[in-house]
Amino acid sequence: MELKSRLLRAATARPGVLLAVRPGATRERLFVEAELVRRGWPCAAGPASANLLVCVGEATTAEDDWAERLWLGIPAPKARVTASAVERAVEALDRGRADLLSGAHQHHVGRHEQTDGDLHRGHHEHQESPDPAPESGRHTHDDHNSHGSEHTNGSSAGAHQHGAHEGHASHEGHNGHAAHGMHGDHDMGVVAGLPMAARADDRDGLRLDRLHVPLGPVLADWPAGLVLRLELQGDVVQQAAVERIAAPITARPPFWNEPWLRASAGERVARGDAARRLCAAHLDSLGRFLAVAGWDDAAAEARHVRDRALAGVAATELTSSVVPLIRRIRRSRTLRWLTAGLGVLPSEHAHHLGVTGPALVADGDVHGRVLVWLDQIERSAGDCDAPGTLGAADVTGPRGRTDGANLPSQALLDVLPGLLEGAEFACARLIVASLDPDLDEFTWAAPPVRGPADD
Amino acid sequence: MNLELFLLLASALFCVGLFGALTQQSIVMLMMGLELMLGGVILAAASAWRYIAPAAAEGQVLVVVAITAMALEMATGFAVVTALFRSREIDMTDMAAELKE
Amino acid sequence: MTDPAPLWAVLALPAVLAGAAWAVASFDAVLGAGARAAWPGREALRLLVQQPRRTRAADVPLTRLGSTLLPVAAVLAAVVLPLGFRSVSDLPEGIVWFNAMEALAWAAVWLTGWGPNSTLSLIGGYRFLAQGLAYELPHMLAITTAALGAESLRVGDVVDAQAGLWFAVWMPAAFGIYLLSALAMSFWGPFDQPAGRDVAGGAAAELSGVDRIVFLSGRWLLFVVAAAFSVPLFLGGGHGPLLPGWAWTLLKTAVVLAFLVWARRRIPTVRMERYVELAWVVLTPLAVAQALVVAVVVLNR
Amino acid sequence: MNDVAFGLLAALAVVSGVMVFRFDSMARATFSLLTSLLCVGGEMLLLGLDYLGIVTVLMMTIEMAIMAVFMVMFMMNPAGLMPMTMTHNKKGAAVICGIAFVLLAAGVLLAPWPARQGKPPADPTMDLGMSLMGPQMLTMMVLGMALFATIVATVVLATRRGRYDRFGDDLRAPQASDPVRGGVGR
Repeated sequence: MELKSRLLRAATARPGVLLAVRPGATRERLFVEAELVRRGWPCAAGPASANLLVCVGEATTAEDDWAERLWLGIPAPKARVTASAVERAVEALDRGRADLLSGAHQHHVGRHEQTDGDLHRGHHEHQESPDPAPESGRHTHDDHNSHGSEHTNGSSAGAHQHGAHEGHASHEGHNGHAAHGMHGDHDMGVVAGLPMAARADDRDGLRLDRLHVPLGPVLADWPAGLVLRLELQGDVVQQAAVERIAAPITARPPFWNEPWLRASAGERVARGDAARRLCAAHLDSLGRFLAVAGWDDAAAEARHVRDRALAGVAATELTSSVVPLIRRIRRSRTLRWLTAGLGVLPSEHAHHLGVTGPALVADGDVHGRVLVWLDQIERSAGDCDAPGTLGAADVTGPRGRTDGANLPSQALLDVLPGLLEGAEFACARLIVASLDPDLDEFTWAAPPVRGPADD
Repeated sequence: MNLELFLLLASALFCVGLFGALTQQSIVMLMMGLELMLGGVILAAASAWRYIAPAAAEGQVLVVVAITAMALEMATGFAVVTALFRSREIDMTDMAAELKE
Repeated sequence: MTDPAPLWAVLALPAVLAGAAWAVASFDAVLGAGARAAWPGREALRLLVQQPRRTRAADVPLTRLGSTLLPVAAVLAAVVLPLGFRSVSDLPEGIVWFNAMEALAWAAVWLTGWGPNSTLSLIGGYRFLAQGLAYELPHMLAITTAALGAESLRVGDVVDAQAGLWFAVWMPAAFGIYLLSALAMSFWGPFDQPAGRDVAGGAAAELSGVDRIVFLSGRWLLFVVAAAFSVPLFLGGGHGPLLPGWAWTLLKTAVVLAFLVWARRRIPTVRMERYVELAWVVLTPLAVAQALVVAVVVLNR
Repeated sequence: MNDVAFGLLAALAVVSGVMVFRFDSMARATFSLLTSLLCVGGEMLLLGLDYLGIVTVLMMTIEMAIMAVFMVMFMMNPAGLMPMTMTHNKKGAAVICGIAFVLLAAGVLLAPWPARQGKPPADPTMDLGMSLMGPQMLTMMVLGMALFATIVATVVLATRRGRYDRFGDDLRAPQASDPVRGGVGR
């Protein structure tokens, strides 16, 4: 026993952390990310390799369905904590570690044979059978293939602000590839609890099986709260629809747009602070983009510089750490070779859809958008200590004009489906990362100006 | 180990493959039957080389030819399936036979 | 000529490879900002206590088969890898053997991706096949070029042929292509798309616990073996002044591995839809031209 | 030792060959076929054909991996989640195959096989190479031509787009218009 506990202690010294970030919790996410880097805890890419589920941000009233599934997908030993505020984050992580050691969450770990879905493949052993949340019954039960990416489906009514998707078969989310269907479009049989795929024309003129795969809301380096309902053929996206997960509406302005929103509400905001926030916002997007592009080193550096910018280092110091990073990315021929020609968004089209931020300025592909970020990072890093206050007319935040009829990220979300059609999966991830919509914007209800922007 | 054993194994593989090729409706499965048959042929040629005329390289050349035939059969098969599928959404032999009518 | 190795070498080989793979993984971890060398060990321990997990309608035997096949293929490929001038078995067709064993990784990764019945892991499997089709042609031509230069498929003969001049010197294109394909076949570094983070770990997305350790360590083993094989093929194997043969082999292998690990941090992940065109339109003709040059040199020797 | 290896490989080859047509799941069928063919490669190693045996292993692995993808693409129900038979004329085929096997076996056992002539060369691979590049040059060239013709024919069959689709009617477009951009810009 002694040996076993010691082994467990050593094994969980660096638990794999799966971050489930709710919209509106950017501040907390940044803090937790920095804390994880400080502790050297790895961020898991999916539930299979995680030990500790860290939900960042306030939970909605009913515990989210997707978080529940995520939790079920994590193999034991596991623990789950919520970091709802910056002040409580450190304590939450410590508690998570302690829970892992003590096995506080393991009491409902048992073995149990699943009855449905066993056609000939034998036993699906479920490790956590007695439902932690009995009311969500069916779901918690059969959701072992819970992948972070596959879990938001029509069953949680609150999760749909779009409403149009209520009609989806509730199990669509678990559509594994193996469930291929019959010929014909209408034939959506369900086998082993998995819906069968239907056939449809693809990009290359073949009629192949098409899978409905929801992507998000929890995926490494993914905009918090975004769900893309993809129709995949192989790894080619044939169609994409955008959804957002439910999030409580707060009076707290979205983190990245805060300075501009406060300025337009009449508060005095220093120009330097706004520049700093802009710089950090783009560095955050850049870090995410680089991570998706598979350039981990540069991504880690971008995030490090972002944290420094937010910590308030002097403009000269910030510039000296920003410049080498930017030069390195700008000069990377490989990055140019890999990202040029992807997700081309001409400025007329962007303008037509109401895009006002870097995506409009870039007037081009993924690489162009990254270059615009780099320019703005460089410029704003120099302005971090600029004197003066932000005028009420100065309304261009990191993702576009904050005073428009449309939220800046709404425009970006509107652009997405068109850009994703026909893209391969990896390209689709890059395109999403290069637009990097910020779903925090939707959680904000500014009393005097505008209501919650649901569509 | 002797020639007869190898040839028996080869004919067993050939017949299993033949059964598959005759019964399977799906073109891809049919090709798997053909592959198995060719596997038997390769084995027969190799054992003939070994036990009948090892000094002559012709036996080996025959194996090379059979292996090449396998690759060609595969490539052509997939191309044909793709072409059929593109034009008619067909991947079954019975359906392809109906095309004649 | 290569001496036959004693029988215990068969048992020692996996251990030595595992040690090397661990060393490389630790080195890779050290290069990361704020990381420590002990992390790969900790990571292995962490996964070791994890319980296995199943996905719905998963094909568990196939997944297991795939994830175990990967390290097995790596060790089998290493059978022809000489340390100094000795390898476990210096087969007369060692180079073809290496190629065939490395091709088993195709089946292994695809099976691991298919088995769990999850879209993301299958995408990882697809990606590896696309990658295989892209790297395999130039790769085969590159190793054929080395065999051509030595006029033998036996790895020992290839090493002997480099007693004077290393093949890397007069077959630079083949050497470069080989290094690229070594990365690609072990889907490591800039070619890690089949196990990329953007698909939540790709082929490994649904693996947990021991399965995951086996699969990921198989990947490291394959990486080490593929990189180490460049030493007998192009860098003169154990040949070198002063030091004994085994020391030279280790040194050269370490240099190659260090270079690859270092280079990985400077390049984003290469996507196959871009690389495949480069591989077929540029690298394959280049490899053919290199083979032609070598053939002419060999004929006039 | 060799006899045991032969027996094991032979049994595995036949069993996995049979299983190809018994599995529901396409992935299992494909890899069962791969097992069977790898055993054939192993038997060739036993016969002393090292090079050809290893090449068989290499080729079959790659071929089957690609075949698996085609399976998933074109087959209905590749995972076998919904068992269904896609066979026809099972009985007739079984009879035919049974008869064929009996005939073949009878032939194998009854035929007066000639005594072995000559000894295996020290290096069969060298022998094969010399033969292919010498007396069998014509065979080699025909194989090469056949492979080349197959490459061309399969591409023509499988693709829908030609150069006019990619570079415009006058073939002057600076960049090919492809659904996915390649890495060289051709």
